[in-house]
Amino acid sequence: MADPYSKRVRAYFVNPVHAGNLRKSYSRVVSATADDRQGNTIELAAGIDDDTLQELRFRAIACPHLIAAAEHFCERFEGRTTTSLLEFDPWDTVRELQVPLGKTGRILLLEDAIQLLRRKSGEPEQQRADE
Amino acid sequence: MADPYSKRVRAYFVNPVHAGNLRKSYSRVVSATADDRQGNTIELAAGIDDDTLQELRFRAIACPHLIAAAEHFCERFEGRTTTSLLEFDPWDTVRELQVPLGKTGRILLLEDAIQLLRRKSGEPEQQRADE
Amino acid sequence: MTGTSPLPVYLDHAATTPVDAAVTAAMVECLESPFGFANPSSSHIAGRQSAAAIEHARVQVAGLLNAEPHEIVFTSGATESNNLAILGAARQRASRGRHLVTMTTEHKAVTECFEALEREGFEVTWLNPEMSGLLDPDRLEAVLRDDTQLLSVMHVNNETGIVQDIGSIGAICRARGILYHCDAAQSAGKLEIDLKVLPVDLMSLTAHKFHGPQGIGALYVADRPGSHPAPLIYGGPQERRIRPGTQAVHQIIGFGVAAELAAARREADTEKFRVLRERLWQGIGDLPDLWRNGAEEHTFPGILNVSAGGVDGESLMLGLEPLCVASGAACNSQSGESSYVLRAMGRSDALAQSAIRFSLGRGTRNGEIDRAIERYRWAVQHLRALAPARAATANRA
Amino acid sequence: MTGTSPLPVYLDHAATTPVDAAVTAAMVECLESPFGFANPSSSHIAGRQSAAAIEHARVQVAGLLNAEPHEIVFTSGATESNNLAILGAARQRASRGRHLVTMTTEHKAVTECFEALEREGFEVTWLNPEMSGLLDPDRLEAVLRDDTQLLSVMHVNNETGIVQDIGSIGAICRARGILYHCDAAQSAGKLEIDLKVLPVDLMSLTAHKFHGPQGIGALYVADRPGSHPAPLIYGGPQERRIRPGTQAVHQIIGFGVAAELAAARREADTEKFRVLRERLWQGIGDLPDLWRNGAEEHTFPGILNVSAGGVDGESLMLGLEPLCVASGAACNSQSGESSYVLRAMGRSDALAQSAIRFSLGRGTRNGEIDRAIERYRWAVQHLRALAPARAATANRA
Ligand SMILES: Cc1ncc(COP(=O)(O)O)c(C=O)c1O
Ligand SMILES: Cc1ncc(COP(=O)(O)O)c(C=O)c1O
Repeated sequence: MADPYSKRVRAYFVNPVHAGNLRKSYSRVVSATADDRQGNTIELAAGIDDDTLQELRFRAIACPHLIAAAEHFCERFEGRTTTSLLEFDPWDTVRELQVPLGKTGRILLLEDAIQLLRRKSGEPEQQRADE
Repeated sequence: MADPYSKRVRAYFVNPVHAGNLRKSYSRVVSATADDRQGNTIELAAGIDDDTLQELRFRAIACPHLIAAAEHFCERFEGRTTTSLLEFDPWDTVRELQVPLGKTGRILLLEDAIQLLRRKSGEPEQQRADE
Repeated sequence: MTGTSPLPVYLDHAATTPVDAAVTAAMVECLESPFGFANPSSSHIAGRQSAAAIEHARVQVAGLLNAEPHEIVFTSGATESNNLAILGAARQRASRGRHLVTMTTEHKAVTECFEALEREGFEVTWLNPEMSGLLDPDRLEAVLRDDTQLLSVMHVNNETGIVQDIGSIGAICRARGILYHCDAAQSAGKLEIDLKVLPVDLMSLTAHKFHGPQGIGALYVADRPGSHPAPLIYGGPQERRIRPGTQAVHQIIGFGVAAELAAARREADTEKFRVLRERLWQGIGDLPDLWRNGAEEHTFPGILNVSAGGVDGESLMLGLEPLCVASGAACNSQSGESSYVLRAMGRSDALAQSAIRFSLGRGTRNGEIDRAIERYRWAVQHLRALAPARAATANRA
Repeated sequence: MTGTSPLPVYLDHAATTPVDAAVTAAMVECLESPFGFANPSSSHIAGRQSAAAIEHARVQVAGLLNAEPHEIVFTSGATESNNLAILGAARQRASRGRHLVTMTTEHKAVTECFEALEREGFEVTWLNPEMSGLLDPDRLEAVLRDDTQLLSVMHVNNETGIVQDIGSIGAICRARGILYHCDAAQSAGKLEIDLKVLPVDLMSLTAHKFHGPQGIGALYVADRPGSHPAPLIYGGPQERRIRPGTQAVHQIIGFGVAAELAAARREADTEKFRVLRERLWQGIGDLPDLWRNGAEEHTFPGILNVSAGGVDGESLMLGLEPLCVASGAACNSQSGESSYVLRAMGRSDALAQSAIRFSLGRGTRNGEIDRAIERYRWAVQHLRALAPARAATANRA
C-alpha cells in the first residue's frame, strides 16, 4: 500500500495557515457549514470587500484529505472575486492533492460548503445574518 | 516421529544370517509358507534330526520388521526341539524388536508360518512331502 | 513528521509483534541446516528428523497452555483456528442443535464465522457486553437453550484489552454440555492459561502476537468426546486430518521457541506493561474530553485504548506519525465505519472512530512511551485547534 | 547404513526442496529489520511498508505465471489452494450445475475435496488415465455434460512426473464454459506456465516445491467473470476476502524471491535434471524385472519413478538408507495401501508398492546420483536374495 497522503496533503495538514478565525474585519462576512454522517464537519468563513474574497478561513473535524482540500481551497481563492467560486471543481483538488479514489467522496463535503458559501456571498447585503 | 526401526531390527535386516536355503541335509526337512493380501510372503524351512531343529532358514518378501522377526525366530529356535515351537509368542518378538504398535499385525504372519511348521514337524515321518 | 522522517515508534503490538531474535535464530537454523527442511510426512531419515522437531514444538506450545501435545493442531494462524473451531464444530455438531451464542465484541474472524453459519441456517444469539465490556454471566445463562451447542467468547479483546472471565463462562457451558470455544489470540503467551483447570474445549492462538512468526497458529482441541471439529480442508493425514497440508517446519519451530520464551517471561512482561501503561495514561489523561475505553482493573496491561472528543480518527492517526498505533476509525476506506467493539460498549460513533489503541511489547521502553505522550498531546491539540469551536465537547458518549 | 551414519543423500525434491540461500536471506532481512514485521493491514507507516513488500512479492509470483498481480491470492500452500479452488468454486457455482470432473491420479488434496463434495451432494466423474498416465481428451469430452461446472486436472503428477496437456484440457473446458482448475504444485517454478495463453481459471501453487519456504502458497484466480471461489474461511478484508487472516510478511517475501529465482533458472535446471535423470536410469535400468513408471517423453525431467518386482517397498526404503526418496508403499502405516496413482496406470499392487520416486533439485550433483545408483542396486539385490525363489518374477504388472 502506497502512502495515501501526498506531500501536499501532508504539508497542508501539518501547517494549515488558513485554519481558524478571520483575522480582520470586512464589510461582509459570510460563512457556511457542511457535515456528513461519518462525523466530518467543515466550516468556511469569507471576509469580503468589493466582491473580493479578501480572506478565507476554515475550521474542520475531518480526515486529512478534507483538511488539506479546505486549506488548498482557501489558498487558491483568497484574493479572487466571489463569482470565481463558480470555478471550483472538486476534481482539480483530487488531482492536485492526489486524493486516492476511495476517498474522493469526502471531498464532496467541501464542495457542498463552497456552494453554500457562494450562494450566501451572492445574496444582497442586507440579508446577511450574524454567522 | 522416532525411528520406527530399533537397532536390532536394523541389524537383522542388514545381515540376516538365517536367510536362504538349508546348508546341510537332515533326516527330515519341513517347510511352511504364509502370505497376506499386502504381498508379504514368508517361507520357513527346518532341518530336523532327533526331533531337534538343527537348522532354521527363512525367505521373505516382507517389511523390515517381518524380516527381522523371521531372523530372530531362526536364531532363537535353532538347536531346540520341535515341540519348543509351542513356546513361540509373537509378543516376545514385538517386545524384543520394539515393533511399533501399528506394525504388530505383520508379525502374525510369522506366527502363521511357525504354527504350520510346528504342525508339519509333528507329523509322522511318512506323511512328509517334498516342500 | 516534517523534514527527514524520524524513526517510527511501534506501539502496535496487539496487531503483531517483532519476532524474537531467538525465534529467528531457530528458524534460520532449520532453514539452513542440510536437511532441516525435510517434509515431516516423509518416511526417510530426514523426514523423521523434521517430524521430531515438530513434535518438540508441539510439546512447547502445549506447555504454554498446560495442554497435552496431542491436543494441539497447527494451523496458519488464529483466523484459521477460529474458523476451524466455529465452522468446524457447529457443522460437526449440527445434529446436537442449531443454536449458537457469541458476543458482538468478538474479532471479525469470529463474528464473520457466525454470520456465515447464519446463512447456513444456524441461529445465532449475539450478546452485547455490559458498558464495562464484560459479559454478564446471568445474561449468558438466560439465552442458553436445550439446542445450544456452541459458544464462542474471546479471552482478551483485541481493541480494548478487556479480559473476560473465561473460567466462569466455560463452567456455565460445561454444565450444560455446550462446547466452549475461546479466541485467545491476544492472551496466549501473555496471560496464564491452564487448560487443565479452565473448562475450555477449543482455543485459538497465533504465534505472531507473542514474538513468534506470522502465518502459524494452533487450535487446541480438548481430548474430550465431542470436541473434534469437522475439518475445513482435506488432503492428507497431517495434524490428525483436522488440518492437512505439508507442515511448515521452520514456522512451527519458531512457534515452539516463542511459546517457551513467552511462558518464561510472561509474568515479568505483564508487570512491565502495567508500569508503562500507567506512565502513558499519566502523560495524556489530563487532556480534556478524553475517554479511557476499558477500566484498568478489567484490561490486559499491554493495551491502552483512548477516545478523544472532537477529533477525527484518521487525522489523529496522521497527526500521531511516526507513532505506529491502531485506530478505531476504518482509515483509508470509504466505509468510514467506526469500531463496532466500542460502539457495543456504548460509545458514540464519533468517540469510537477517534479511539487510539496503544499496545505494548516486550521491547517497549520508557522513551517510546514519552514520545507517544508528546505526539498524542500535540495531535489532539493540533486537531482541536482546527475544529469548529462548538464541536470540541459535542461528541460525548 | 551400519556403523556411524553416513550423510543422507536427498533425492526427494518433489516432497519439498531446501530453501534457497537468497530466499532465506530475504526472509531474515524482513524478520530482523526494525519494522519489517509490521502487519500489512495496519494503516501506519510500518504497516504500509509491509503492505508494499507484499505487493512486490505478488508481482514476482504473478510474473512466474505471466498473470496479473491482482489475480494472485496468497494461501498457506497448495493443499489450501486446491481446497479453496475446488470446494470454493463448486459451492459458489452450485446453481450452474452439480456435476464435477477430475482424475483418479490427482493428489489427495484434490481427490479428498471431490470426495467431500460428493458427500455434499455433487456428482463427480472420476477419469482414469491411459496406461501412459495421460488423460485422453476424447474421454474427457465424452463425460462432459450441460451441468458440468468444474474440472480439476493437475499439471505435473507428484508421483510419476507425468505432464498433462493442460492447454488442450483447458480449451475443451473453456469452449463449454466449464471452470478449469489446475494443481500446479509440481510444475510452477519448474515448467514454463503462461496464463495469458493457457485457458486456466484457477491454479494452485506452493513455494516449498521450488526452494521457497513451506507454509506459503497461492491460488491464481483468473480475472474473468465467474472464476471467483467462495472463501473457506472468514474474518477480514485480506486477499480480497477470498483468504482473510494476517498475511505472513516474511513468508510472502520469501515466496516472491523464490518465484523470481525460479523464473530465471527454470530452463537451465530442467536441462540439468534431464542429464542427471538419464545418468540415474542408465545406472539401474539393467536390473531385471524393473519398471519405469512414466515414459521419458511424458514426464517432468526432475522425477524418475521405478518399480522393482519381488521386493517389498518398505524394506526397499530401509535398504536405500541414507537415500532420502519417496516410496509407493505407505510405510509405517497399518493400511499397507500402495500408490493409487500407479494402480490407476495399471500397475499391480505389488509393483505399485515397490515404486521408488527419485526427485531432483537445483543442488543435486553427479556424486549423489552415483550414490543413489549404488544404494538402489544393493538394496534390490539384497532383498531379492532373501526372497523365495519363485517370487522374483511373479509380480509383473
Ligand atoms: C482476537 C484476535 N483473533 C484473531 C486474530 C487473527 O489472528 P491471525 O492474524 O493469526 O489470523 C487476531 C489478530 O489479528 C486477534 O487479535
Ligand atoms: C501435486 C501436489 N498438490 C498439492 C500438494 C500439497 O501442497 P502443500 O504441501 O503446499 O500443501 C503437493 C505437495 O505436497 C503436490 O505435490
